[in-house]
Amino acid sequence: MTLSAHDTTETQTRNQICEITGSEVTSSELLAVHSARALAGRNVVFAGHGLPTLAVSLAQQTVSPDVEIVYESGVTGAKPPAMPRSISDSILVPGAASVMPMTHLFNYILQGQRIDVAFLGAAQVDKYGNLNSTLIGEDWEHPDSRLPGSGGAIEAMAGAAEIFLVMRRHTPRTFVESLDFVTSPGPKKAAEAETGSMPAGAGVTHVITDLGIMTRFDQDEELTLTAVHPGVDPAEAVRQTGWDLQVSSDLETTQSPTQSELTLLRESLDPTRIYLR
Amino acid sequence: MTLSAHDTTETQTRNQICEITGSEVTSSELLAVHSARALAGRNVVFAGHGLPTLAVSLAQQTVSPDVEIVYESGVTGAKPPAMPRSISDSILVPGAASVMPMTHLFNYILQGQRIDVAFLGAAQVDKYGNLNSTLIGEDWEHPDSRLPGSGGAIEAMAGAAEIFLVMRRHTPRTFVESLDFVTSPGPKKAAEAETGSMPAGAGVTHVITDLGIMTRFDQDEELTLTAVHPGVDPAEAVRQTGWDLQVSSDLETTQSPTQSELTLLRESLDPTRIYLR
Amino acid sequence: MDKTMSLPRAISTYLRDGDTVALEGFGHIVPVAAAHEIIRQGFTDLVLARMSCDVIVDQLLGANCLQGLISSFIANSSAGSLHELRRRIEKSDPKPLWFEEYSHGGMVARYQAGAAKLPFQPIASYRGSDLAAKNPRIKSVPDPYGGPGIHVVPALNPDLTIIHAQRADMHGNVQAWGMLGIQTEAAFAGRRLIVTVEEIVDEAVVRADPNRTIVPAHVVDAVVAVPRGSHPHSVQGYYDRDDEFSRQWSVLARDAAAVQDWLETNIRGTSDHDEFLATLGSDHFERLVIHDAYSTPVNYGGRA
Amino acid sequence: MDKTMSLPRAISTYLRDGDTVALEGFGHIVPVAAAHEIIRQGFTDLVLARMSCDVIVDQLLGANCLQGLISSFIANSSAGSLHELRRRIEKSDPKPLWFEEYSHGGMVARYQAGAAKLPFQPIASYRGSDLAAKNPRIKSVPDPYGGPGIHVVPALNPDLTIIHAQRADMHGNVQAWGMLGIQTEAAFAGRRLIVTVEEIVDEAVVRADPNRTIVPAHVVDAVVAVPRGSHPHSVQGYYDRDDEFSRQWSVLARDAAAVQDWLETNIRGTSDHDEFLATLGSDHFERLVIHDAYSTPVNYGGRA
Repeated sequence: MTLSAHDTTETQTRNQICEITGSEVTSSELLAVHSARALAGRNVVFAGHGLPTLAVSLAQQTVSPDVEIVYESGVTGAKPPAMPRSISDSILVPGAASVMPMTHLFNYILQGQRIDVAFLGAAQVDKYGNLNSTLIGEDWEHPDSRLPGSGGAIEAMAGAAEIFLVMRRHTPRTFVESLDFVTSPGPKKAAEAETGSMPAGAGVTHVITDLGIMTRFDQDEELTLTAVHPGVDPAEAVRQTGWDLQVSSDLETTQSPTQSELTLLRESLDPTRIYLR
Repeated sequence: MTLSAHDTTETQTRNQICEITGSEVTSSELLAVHSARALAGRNVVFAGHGLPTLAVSLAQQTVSPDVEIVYESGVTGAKPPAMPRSISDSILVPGAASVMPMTHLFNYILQGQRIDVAFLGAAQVDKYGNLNSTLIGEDWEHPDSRLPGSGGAIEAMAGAAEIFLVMRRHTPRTFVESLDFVTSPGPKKAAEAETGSMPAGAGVTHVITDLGIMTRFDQDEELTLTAVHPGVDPAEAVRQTGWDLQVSSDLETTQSPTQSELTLLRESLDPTRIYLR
Repeated sequence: MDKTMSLPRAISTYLRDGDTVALEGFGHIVPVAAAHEIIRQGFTDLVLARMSCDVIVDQLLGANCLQGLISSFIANSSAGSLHELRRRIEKSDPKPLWFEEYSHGGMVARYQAGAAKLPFQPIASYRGSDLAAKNPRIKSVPDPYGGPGIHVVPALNPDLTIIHAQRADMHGNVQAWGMLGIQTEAAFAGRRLIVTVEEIVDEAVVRADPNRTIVPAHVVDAVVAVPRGSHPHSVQGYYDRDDEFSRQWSVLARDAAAVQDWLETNIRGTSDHDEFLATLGSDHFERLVIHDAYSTPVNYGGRA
Repeated sequence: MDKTMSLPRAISTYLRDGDTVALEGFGHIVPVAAAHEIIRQGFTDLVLARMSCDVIVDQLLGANCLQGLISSFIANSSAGSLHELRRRIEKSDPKPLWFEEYSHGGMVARYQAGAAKLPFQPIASYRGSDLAAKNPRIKSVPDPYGGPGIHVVPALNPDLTIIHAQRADMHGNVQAWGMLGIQTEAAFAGRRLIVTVEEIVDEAVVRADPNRTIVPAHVVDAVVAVPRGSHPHSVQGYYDRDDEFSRQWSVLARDAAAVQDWLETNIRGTSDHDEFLATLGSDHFERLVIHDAYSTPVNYGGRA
């Protein structure tokens, strides 16, 4: 499951003006800007439509001009005239650099370890960055709520060098001590299993939420709160996290979106505000 | 190794007028005509350039109008304006029905069991239709004569429903009791091995030579001489075979190429006599 | 060989109750009209293989065509949930659904093994996933080259595969462009294969660009002309996707009775795809019109 | 990112003595000029991976560039034998050659596993073949779905892959048509990748037909314009194959000293590919001229 699918089906209710920044910046804009900044130095990005697409487009024009976007539908280097409505929107095709069959995308690009950063979303994440996008509930056969499932999320997690997780809504229901179902395991969880190939990358390294940013870098490291957005009390982030969230001793406050970033987003990248709700 | 490669590198010396038919029909024409006739009822044929291509083209215009030719280079349904000089001759491409990448050709067409008949050649064949196209000599590391090797012959043997073997020169050196190297094993030889997938098809069912035709149909059946060309003494075929060749009690004499077949070959299919030497 | 036939005849000839049927197409060139014809003909007990679900999965479920589903993504793309499907899984309402679940990578590998007639295909991504724990058909083999054991998924060989494409000739040489999904592998993996197309074209059109062929003729059993056969999904160069239709479905299907009404009126109440399209309104495709963007020709020239 | 560079610089930057280097192209779009540049720069102890051998294998052997060969067909296509290669294998003359042999299907499977970063790929065809007996790297795994064990071949991940194509943009989006061989898989399997092309084109040309791209930019390290870089092999739409050259090679290379003379004069004695082409004679390509046969455009149009 790419970010967008979960995003639009599960959490699209929280698209109000983001009050926590004390500005007119929306939550979507905030997440897009911080996702884009985190792409500095990364060149090949696997992304869903919506926020990740916006973030990559913004990065192209700011921190990472050579970044190449890859969609699950097999499209690389898309330059669509308007925002795509999904990863399989045929608007991605005209003017793209390549359209690969799905065998190439899954075998040679994802499993082939060609992705620097994959954006994912999830219904639940735990402290090691393991992700659940399959179901909510105790009974796997009859879950309380059946979610879309993996799509290519398992392959993105296993094959990409890093995963960026974008969560519109930082709550204890989504940041949980224990997942109801481990759809996409990070390397620590994978290492505990008895068989199978180890993931190629580091798993989730960045989580970008409406409250701040968490990071982790080593297999056994927990997600740590390393920054909060302006005006956010770190204690609020801790309270909204279902595990005992570690807070960095060097906790920073994120830099608000610059006027230049906002202008790019609003006037150039998503002028009809399809995603910048 | 497809027929043509072996054919042109090893046996091109015997292209004289074929005296055994007592006519002006060349050996190549004789082999092409009998190969074509054997294609009746077969629709998807894997062939090398040269004689197999001629045979398939002739079959299209006579016994098997819907036959589709598939080349190792990934080309299907080729309609070249002139005879191709090899299976990778780019003259095969303009006007072809499809050009597949090699993964599709080997995985989905050959291993995928989509071929009704594959034409092969070989330096040696034994009584069960096992083929050697790798080397002549006792010492695998330093053979007396190193041949081209498998190419796709192993996959054609394992995946096609039937193999037609075309041998320009029926001699005890090529029809041997024991192969120096089993490149492409038929199903009997494969069944004796301890591991691996069993071949999908029947192995060699027809051998078409300058003396006559051998056939076999069941896994444990030996190649049996079922027909000789007009004027050929069956004892000569037995003498030219390195094993104790079984002769069918219903031994037939092949019908000479008809004027209509010869006209098609000479005037329509290979007017410049590239292969009809 | 002329393999063209009508959609009703193709479906009745090549599908049987209880078959495993693959309908593939990843949000583009999807055999929607064929799914509707399956509903019209009242097939039952089918197992549907479909990587990325959409409205036709809800519709086939609502019409009681399916006993099982093999899939890796069961939402309605970005348009919301598939509520008929969720009712079946969450509440066994109106009855349980056999559901075999993979990731997209796992489905790709299954079709690939099926097309290649291999018993299984290795896959690197399942270590530590509950998906592997939940699905007993995901197994592992040792690595004889000294690495850790590796997961494998079994070949998927549908009894019938149906795909949709832009065009084919009457022999069954199929050409498609834009997003190609897993269609080539699903086609080769199928024991039987129906291809629906926007247009049947002269074979000279196909042969002018042979690299564009995604499935060669000998793999195809039936070729069916079904213009707009992918709606509400797009066909590159022909028409746009109909997101409003897909979104409305996710609203409508919250109500099981509404699904039955919709099927009765729009599918069972129509005799073919043209009548179905007429229910959308005569000007429906006007807002799905696309602009033209032709490829530049390449030179296939060789020795004359 | 501009990845264009000269052929000498690309080879010297991305190749090291002792590397395993894949040069792929199945009688069409073969990186011949790149092989010649490897000879000019005097690399040694390379292991060459090449499914279907041809004159460049004899030339690289004669120039003492190779310690080993991984291949599945070692004749000179339909033009005869490769005598330099046969001397090495049959008589260890002038010294032994390490030769790892597969079938074409096995090489395809090896590149596929390499591209997909799998440890191995199953293959159905080796049961009972002496090829499996001779090559200890062909192994088997059990079938956890109850069938017989199945052979596997190990991933092939060349240190450097070089392919040739009709065109690319400066970023490295590579487009090719006609016979495509195993180039895409060899490209993805390589740890480094050089692409030589007939033409470097504006990216708008590539983007007007994105399904034609066989390798996306991010996989490519260097893009090199080398017109006529595939001679004596053909390039669809550009020039025909030169069978006379290939046949003459099979005659010439019967004499080991003649091979040395040829290399000295035609490769080491020329500073680049243009000078090599000049040795063929100024009118050489006139008889390799092809006719034009342009594909008909397809419509990539979508929502504007």
